[in-house]
Amino acid sequence: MSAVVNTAPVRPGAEAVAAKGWLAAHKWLILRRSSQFGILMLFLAGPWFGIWIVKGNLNFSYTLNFLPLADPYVILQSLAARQVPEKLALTGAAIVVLFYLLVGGRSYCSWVCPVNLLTDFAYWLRVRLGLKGSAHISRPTRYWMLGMTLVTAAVTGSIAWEMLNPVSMMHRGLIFGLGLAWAVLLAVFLFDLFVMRHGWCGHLCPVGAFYSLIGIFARVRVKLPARDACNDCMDCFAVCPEPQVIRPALKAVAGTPPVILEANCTNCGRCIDVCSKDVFAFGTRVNTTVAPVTGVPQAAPK
Amino acid sequence: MNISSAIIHALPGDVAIVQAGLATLAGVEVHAISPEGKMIVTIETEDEGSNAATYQSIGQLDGVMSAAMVYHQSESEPYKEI
Amino acid sequence: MKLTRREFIKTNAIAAAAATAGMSIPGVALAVPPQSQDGVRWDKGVCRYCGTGCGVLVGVKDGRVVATQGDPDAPVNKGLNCVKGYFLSKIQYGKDRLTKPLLRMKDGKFDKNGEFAQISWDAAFDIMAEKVKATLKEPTQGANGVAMFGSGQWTVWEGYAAVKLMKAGFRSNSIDPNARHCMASAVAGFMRTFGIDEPMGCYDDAEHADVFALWGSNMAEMHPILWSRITNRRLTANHVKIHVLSTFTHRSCELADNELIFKPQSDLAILNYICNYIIQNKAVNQEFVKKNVGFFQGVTDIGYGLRPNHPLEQVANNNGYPGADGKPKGDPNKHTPISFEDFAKFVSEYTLDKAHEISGVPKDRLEALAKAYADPKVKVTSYWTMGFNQHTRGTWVNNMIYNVHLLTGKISEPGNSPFSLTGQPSACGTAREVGTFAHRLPADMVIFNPKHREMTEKLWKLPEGALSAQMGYHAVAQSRMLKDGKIGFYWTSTTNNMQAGPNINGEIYPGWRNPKAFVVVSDVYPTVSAMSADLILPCAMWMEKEGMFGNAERRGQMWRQQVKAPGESRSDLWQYMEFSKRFKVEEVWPADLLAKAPELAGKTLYDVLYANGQVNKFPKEEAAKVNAHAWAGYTNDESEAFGFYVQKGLFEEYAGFGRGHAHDLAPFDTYHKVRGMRWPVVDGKETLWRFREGYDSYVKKGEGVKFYGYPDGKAKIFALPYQPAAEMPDKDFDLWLCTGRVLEHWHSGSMTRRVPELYKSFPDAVVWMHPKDAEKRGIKRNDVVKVSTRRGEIELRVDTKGRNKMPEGLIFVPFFDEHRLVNKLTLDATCPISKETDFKKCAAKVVKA
Amino acid sequence: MDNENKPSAAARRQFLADTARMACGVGLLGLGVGLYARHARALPPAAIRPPGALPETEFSAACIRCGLCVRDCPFDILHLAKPEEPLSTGTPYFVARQFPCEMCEDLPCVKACPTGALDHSLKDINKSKMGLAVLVDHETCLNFLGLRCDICYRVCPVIDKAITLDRQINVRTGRHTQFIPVVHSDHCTGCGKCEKACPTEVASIKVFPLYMAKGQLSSHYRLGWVEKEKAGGSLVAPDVEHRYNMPEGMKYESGKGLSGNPGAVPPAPTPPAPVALPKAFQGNKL
Repeated sequence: MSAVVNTAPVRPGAEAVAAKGWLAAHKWLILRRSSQFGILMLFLAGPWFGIWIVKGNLNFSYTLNFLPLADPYVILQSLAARQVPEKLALTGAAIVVLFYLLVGGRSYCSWVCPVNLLTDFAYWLRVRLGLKGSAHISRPTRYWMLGMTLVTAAVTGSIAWEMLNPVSMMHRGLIFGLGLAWAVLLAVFLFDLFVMRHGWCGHLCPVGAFYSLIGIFARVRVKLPARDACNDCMDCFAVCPEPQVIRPALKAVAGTPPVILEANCTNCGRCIDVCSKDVFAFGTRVNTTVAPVTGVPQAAPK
Repeated sequence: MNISSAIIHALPGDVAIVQAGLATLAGVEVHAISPEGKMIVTIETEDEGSNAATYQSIGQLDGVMSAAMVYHQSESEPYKEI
Repeated sequence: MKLTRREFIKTNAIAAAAATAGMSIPGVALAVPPQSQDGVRWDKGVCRYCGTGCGVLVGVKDGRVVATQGDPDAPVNKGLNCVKGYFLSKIQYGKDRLTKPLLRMKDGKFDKNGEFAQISWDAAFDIMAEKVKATLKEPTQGANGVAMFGSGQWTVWEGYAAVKLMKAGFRSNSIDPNARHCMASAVAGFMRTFGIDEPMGCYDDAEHADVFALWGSNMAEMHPILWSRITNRRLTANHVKIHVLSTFTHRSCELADNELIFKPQSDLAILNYICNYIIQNKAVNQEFVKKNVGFFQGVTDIGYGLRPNHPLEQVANNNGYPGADGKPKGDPNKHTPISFEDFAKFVSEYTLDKAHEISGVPKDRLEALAKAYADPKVKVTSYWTMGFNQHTRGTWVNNMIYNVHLLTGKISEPGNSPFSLTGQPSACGTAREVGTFAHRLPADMVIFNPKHREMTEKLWKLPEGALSAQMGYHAVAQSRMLKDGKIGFYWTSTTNNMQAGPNINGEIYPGWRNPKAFVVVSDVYPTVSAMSADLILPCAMWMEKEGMFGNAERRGQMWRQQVKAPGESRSDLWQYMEFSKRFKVEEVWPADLLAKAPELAGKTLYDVLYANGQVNKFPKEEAAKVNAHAWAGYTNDESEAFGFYVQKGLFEEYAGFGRGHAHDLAPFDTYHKVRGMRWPVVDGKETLWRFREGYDSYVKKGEGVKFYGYPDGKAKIFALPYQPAAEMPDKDFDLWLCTGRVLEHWHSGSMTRRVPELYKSFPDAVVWMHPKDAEKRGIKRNDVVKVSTRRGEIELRVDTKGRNKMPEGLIFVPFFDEHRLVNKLTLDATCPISKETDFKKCAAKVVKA
Repeated sequence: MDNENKPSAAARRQFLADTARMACGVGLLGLGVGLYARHARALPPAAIRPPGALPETEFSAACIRCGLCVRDCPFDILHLAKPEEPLSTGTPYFVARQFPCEMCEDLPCVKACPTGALDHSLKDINKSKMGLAVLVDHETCLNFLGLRCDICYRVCPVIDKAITLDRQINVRTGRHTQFIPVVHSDHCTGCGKCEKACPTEVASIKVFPLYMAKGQLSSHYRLGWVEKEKAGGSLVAPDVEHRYNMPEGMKYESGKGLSGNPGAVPPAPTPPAPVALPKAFQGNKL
């Protein structure tokens, strides 16, 4: 797959640290981790400390007994299994969809999902250990997975994928008790570490696939206000979990405007951090003059 | 047929002597000896009189501090199966 | 394996010697009775809980009770048990058994506010003796300031040894059993009506009655095995009817043909109405009444057994308390003869309308009940327990149920029986028959009667005047006197008064913690009481000692000591006898008394009371002889400790009181062979129905019925009115609070709560209330609420459904739960005659916690 | 392949092969998930769903495994199934022998459910059907043995309706009654308090999911007395009055049979029976 493998002896981001200072070069990473842990802590504050701000888990949560939030993906599966949930769940799902339409579907992956912590760690360790080589599964496999989960729901009449889904399993496990879920999570971790770079989140996870579909129309995007300043250090490619999303915008492929429109960009902002030339910045797609590129899932162009 | 049991208290050092003494008495059997010198014996005799006599002679053995009868029963059909 | 008789005897002989020597010989265990295949040795025993007296077989292996079974040959229960009995084998083995004496200490010395620390028995008896001697010398305390509180769970000889120690040794009459909280009213009722204690009938009434009336008794839960007999009668005979009277609907109502839910205290009015109905409908058994009954009017203004400064007592003129002139204000027990016509006139005001108005029971139900009592063709057995007895007019209400049975002559024959049930295994056998009450002596005798004292002194080989005539402190008075500093030494055993006594906050706890008092609790577990004491003595329980219990139908049952008590725990019997060695007669008796018996000079109380030539009459080898039929080489701990067969000696001396006085007990040896016997046992024959010719050998030929408790052979019918309760719901405390039990737990739960299965089946006490009462207060089922009275408050969960269905205005809380002490709330009002507390009525309120 | 610019024949073949492989892999995985899901749909006997749970098939589709019911249970009896447990991962259940349902009147767990997997139309906890209690072992039930336990009966929140005691004569002792606990499915909510409280070492009464606990009569036979009661009278024309040849003083009545003394005067009317039949004998019609 990706031919862009940074083999430079210097670790990606070193230049940015030198240019901007450590803090500025890690700003979004720190914010992102804070968000991930913060959300987890909101869920855990109840069972651990008896501070009940948020009840439930990522499938459905109730904040301050007022704000319902539901995972539209699990609601979709429920619908596929021919069950129409009560209003509360539907409302929760609608709120979540609207939110991600705004901030970018796969922001869920990098800012909320607990498995991301696990797979990011696997990737960090992979780089640290200098593990080379990676199995080959194409990125669009996740859309097949997504389809499969919906078909299974329809065929079995139950939300079958929830029995295996590492995302909800990890989150629920952390809050309600892990049980043997650790084995599934370990499998994901080892898969990412030894078998495949960005294997789970970047190729297989149907949750990510589902959110990427919301992301097609997302407002918040990474823009490249200074793409001309690019010095081809390739650091952004090295840190990006979905490096294929950068190239069209950075290299103006087929007249792509300087904004990352690919739905699979997780808005993690790591590229902004590691760029010593400040090529990237968060913005919205409102000002794009070019019609949005359809992010319809498809095999990468040849 | 008379059967009785007794606890004999021997001086701890004299257990062997007492044992030897007991061995000379007909119908006396030693069943257990505790480290402190307590011994459990049974006395089996044909009639009650000789049972008492045997009991008396145990008391007079060298090394015996005391002998206390605990249980006594006489029986007419000792070999009946139960 | 085949064994000859010779080998068998030899094995037994060895085993007996080994057991005596405390040695174990491999392959030889105590061989008789034959062990079952699993190596469990079975012997007969009796259940440890209620007064039903179910026979059990106890299985022992490796020195531990490992199993029990209902004794299929026991006449009471024929092999059955309730679920508590099912778990008997576990009650001795709670994880927190006490095994060492514990004294509150600071810096190595006793300190009332110190922490519990282990001490030796010697040291424990030292400080106890010191405190007893100090109390005797203290002018504000004196002999009655040495007090003891026991129970109907004492074995017969424990109660007897305790009475001797207290009444003859320390010359204190301040010994009372917790039976005072339980059936003192029944006793007072019997004594007032018949002049002799305990039921005339027996359990066999259940198979002969046509109608059963339950008065304040939830037999379905509290006497489960008897209840299954009554149910069987109802089931197998179509004409049998059951009437249940209660202040709320409970499990026994399930079987009721006629359920009468009456307002608290109105049972008095209902009973008078029944008498009125019987008279109005000419259903009086004239012949019987003329020959066997006298009529009396009791004094009425008798107060409520509260402290003398209570407003209710100040206005009462017959409560017997010291008046302004220092003389007692009347006598609550006083009664004067009247005629039948007077009585008829007295009850005539209790019409159906009035009874209905006071009680709230529908008229047709009241009438159905009255009809059943009145119909000469219908045999009626009335059962009652705490609803009657725990009553500020408990003695009255007992008298009044006899009124009904006596008017119709429905008494002392199969099926016609007023029957007072008991809640403790030996309430009858020990508390009542031995007479462990402040005012009593064995065999129904009382301390006020010089003849009774004289007879007792003779039987006990004591000089004249050894026994004191001064009334001792009864249960409730003990708490008050502790608080007032009048009791300096207090010893309780086989009871848990800090949980089961009334008004814990107001009286009991402040009393026990009063620096002027030294409180000793003999117990097997760290109960609420033990933890409130100054000194805890670890006790042997149930099968760890040889014992005898007497059940509610006058049946005495014995068992052998099956296992050793753990650690340093000792039986109460050992404790009393061993403690008595600490006193020289000179130290406890006045010189003038001792002068009458110079031969006792220099002797200890042990010598005087127990080594008196009677109690120590039987050498310890006797134990093996008496029990040889069951168990070769049998002995028990007390006999080994004191060198004689203590239990037999005490029993035979005690039996001397009753033999020839209508309380005849069979010889000691017999009880170890039989599954219990119902006294009086005359010429080896038991008595099933007392006072009736043919059944009772004390009734001569041609006499028919004779109530020989009174010299004139007549029983008494009492004219007594309805009077309100001591405390009633009002604006601030708007609910009646009733307390009681549940089937799963026995009394304060010290045993049953330690059986995991029983604990699980009913872990925490709840308050039952009517759904509407709950709704009015914004309470849902399972909510935690605060129940409070003028004396305290507790928090617990609400139940609005389930086994008990409350009427509006009444709540019920069981008292088994040591974490929810409902007796912090109860009022210490008593029946002024029996001195029994009314645990069934006080005013409470409930709010959401 | 992401970075290959010009599609070639070889690349296309490679792409097709990849796609096929991927589809097969995902398909197989889907099959596995599906089978696993079907397998887990049979609720194991010890796991009881919270009150108002839809039938298991629908429940597994409607429950989104959020755990809000677990959170709102004031007695903390509910768990979410862990992957190793034999029911759908993440779905709520309780084990009666450990902690039974306390049957809160305000149904907090049902109210908490956002999807209606716990049916919001359930308003009365007494109408819930979490499971059904079954007296599984007559040989160990203490009451069957004649002992007086009946703990299951007394702990039952729907006492006298869900569990009643059927009184039978103890033939062995001849003078006692056996109180046989009988569960009535139209009132039993399956809360499991009886199973929890059963004092035998292994519970003799257990709560099972309804599908396991309940039998069903065949439709080809009806219970005559039930049908008559439902119809409020005989389904066909009522019986006519019969008359019999009788000696003087004797009576023969339907139901009662023969009564009276031959030659005697007719008996006086019997006194009115006491108020009502004991509840214990009224069966389940309370």
